[in-house]
Amino acid sequence: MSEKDSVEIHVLSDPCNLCVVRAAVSAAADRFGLDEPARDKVVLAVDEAMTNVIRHGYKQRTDGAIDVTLSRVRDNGRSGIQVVIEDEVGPVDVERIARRSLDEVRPGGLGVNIIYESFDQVEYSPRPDAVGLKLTLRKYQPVPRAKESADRQ
Amino acid sequence: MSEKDSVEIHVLSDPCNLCVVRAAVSAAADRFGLDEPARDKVVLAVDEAMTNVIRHGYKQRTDGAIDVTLSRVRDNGRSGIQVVIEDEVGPVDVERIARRSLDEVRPGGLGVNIIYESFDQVEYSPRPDAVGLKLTLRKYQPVPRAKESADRQ
Amino acid sequence: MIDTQTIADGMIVRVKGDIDFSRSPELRQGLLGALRDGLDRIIVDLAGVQYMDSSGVAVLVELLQTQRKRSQKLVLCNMQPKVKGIFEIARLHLVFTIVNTVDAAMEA
Amino acid sequence: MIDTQTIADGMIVRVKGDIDFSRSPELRQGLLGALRDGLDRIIVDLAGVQYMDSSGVAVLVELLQTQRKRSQKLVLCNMQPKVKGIFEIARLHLVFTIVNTVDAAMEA
Ligand SMILES: Nc1ncnc2c1ncn2[C@@H]1O[C@H](COP(=O)(O)OP(=O)(O)O)[C@@H](O)[C@H]1O
Ligand SMILES: Nc1ncnc2c1ncn2[C@@H]1O[C@H](COP(=O)(O)OP(=O)(O)O)[C@@H](O)[C@H]1O
Repeated sequence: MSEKDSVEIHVLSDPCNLCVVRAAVSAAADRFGLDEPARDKVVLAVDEAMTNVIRHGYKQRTDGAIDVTLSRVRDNGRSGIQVVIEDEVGPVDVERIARRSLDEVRPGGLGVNIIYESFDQVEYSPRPDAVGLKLTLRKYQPVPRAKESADRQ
Repeated sequence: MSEKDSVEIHVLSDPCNLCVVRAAVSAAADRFGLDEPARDKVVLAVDEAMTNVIRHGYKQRTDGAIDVTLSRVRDNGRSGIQVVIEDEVGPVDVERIARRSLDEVRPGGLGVNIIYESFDQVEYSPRPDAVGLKLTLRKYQPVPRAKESADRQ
Repeated sequence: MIDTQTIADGMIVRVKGDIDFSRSPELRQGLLGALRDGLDRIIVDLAGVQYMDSSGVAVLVELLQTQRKRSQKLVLCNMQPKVKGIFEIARLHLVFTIVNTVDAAMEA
Repeated sequence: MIDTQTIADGMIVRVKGDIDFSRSPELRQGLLGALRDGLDRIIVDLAGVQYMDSSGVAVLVELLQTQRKRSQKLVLCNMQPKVKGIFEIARLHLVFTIVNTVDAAMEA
């Protein structure tokens, strides 16, 4: 752990742990400068990503390891949050993780869409030695267009 | 990590991490059945215990490791939360960690009092090989005296 | 997690608590288990739901599809702001009938 | 973190945000730095403080002691429930003058 304001969370793949991770993510996003709408998106998308690890990665086994690391990132003076979610499900084919079109109304297939809609950067990658999946998510606080809207008045 | 609903949190000893740990502790305590007054006490006391690790253990160094493990405990049918806080400050003399009397009004000296007032069980112990301090805290949801108060009406 | 109440042309289902993947299976069982022919109108009152993820939304989509297949109605009401958020991301706010109050849901 | 406003016999200090050990040093600097002789009444308005730990309480105790040494007053007002909790555990709710509103603090 390199950054002094990073937080690492280890849980098992039981859905009952989702609420604790959501609370931690929300508090970290707040500290890293995200406003409430941005925080809500980040919290929902992390929930979706963890749920996918539980459902698709661990096939609903509740004893798999999930590591969530929260840290601050910066980009062009904007502050943001990076969330890294790592599992130990073994080899994964990241090509198969894809968004479906939202035009069709059917249950399921929303999670990956929500993740891409909510975060500015989304990267699925296999972990070294085929240990499992690593998902890296970054979201920056949108710059308030205070100047622009002031100009318009 | 043995229990499927345990949550392990690793942070460095920077006070800016307190808020994230508080949020996680509050959500875990909620899930383990503690009502709001009990949760508030637990959150405050964990904050105090971590602050003590930062101030007295790491002498305000911000790069020391702190591990917080949250898990469910049960006692006589009551559900509760166990919080274990571990540091790597080296040898500690747990005898020196003591409550002061609250009769005297002066700044400081409240933390350990709050920890003992808030939790049902408090145990300070040295970690093996003098790695640091281990603090084990347990708090159970007080049994509602529903029957008794109903009888009184 | 859910309370049901019979009304003239169907029923009102009141859902309580955050709905994530730890609770959506139970919600699914409760909601789909309560279904039967002749429930012309199911009103799902979401006043008590502050948070819902896509696993909860999937249950409601399934319920909608079942009702539609039977030419029966599903109306959602009292949707809280954060829950509205996920319906919007999923572009489902235009697919569901969503109204503010239970009273409006009776007429929808 | 703090806003100050001058009043006839002293000043009002409005504190904002949760006060834990990440912010209490700044609070201490702000509060003690604003101190001077002749501030017969300092009112600390805690309406914006939802949470405080003992490091924040310690700052207020220090402020109380300084004011008392100068025979000047410190009044706390608009204390939120969770903050009241720590004052009670520390048995300091009887030591401080704590009133509900800024208006009451002017008269206390
Ligand atoms: N963590 C993951 N591990 C493996 N496969 C995944 C993961 N996340 C998503 N997928 C794949 O991507 C598909 C789309 O996921 P999603 O949009 O969340 O919808 P759903 O989970 O309802 O199928 C899943 O069906 C699955 O095949
Ligand atoms: N984690 C710790 N490591 C080492 N010493 C501690 C720790 N926690 C408490 N102590 C000792 O116990 C004393 C009382 O702590 P506390 O009641 O929190 O008041 P304060 O921190 O204001 O002194 C401290 O002054 C310190 O000597």
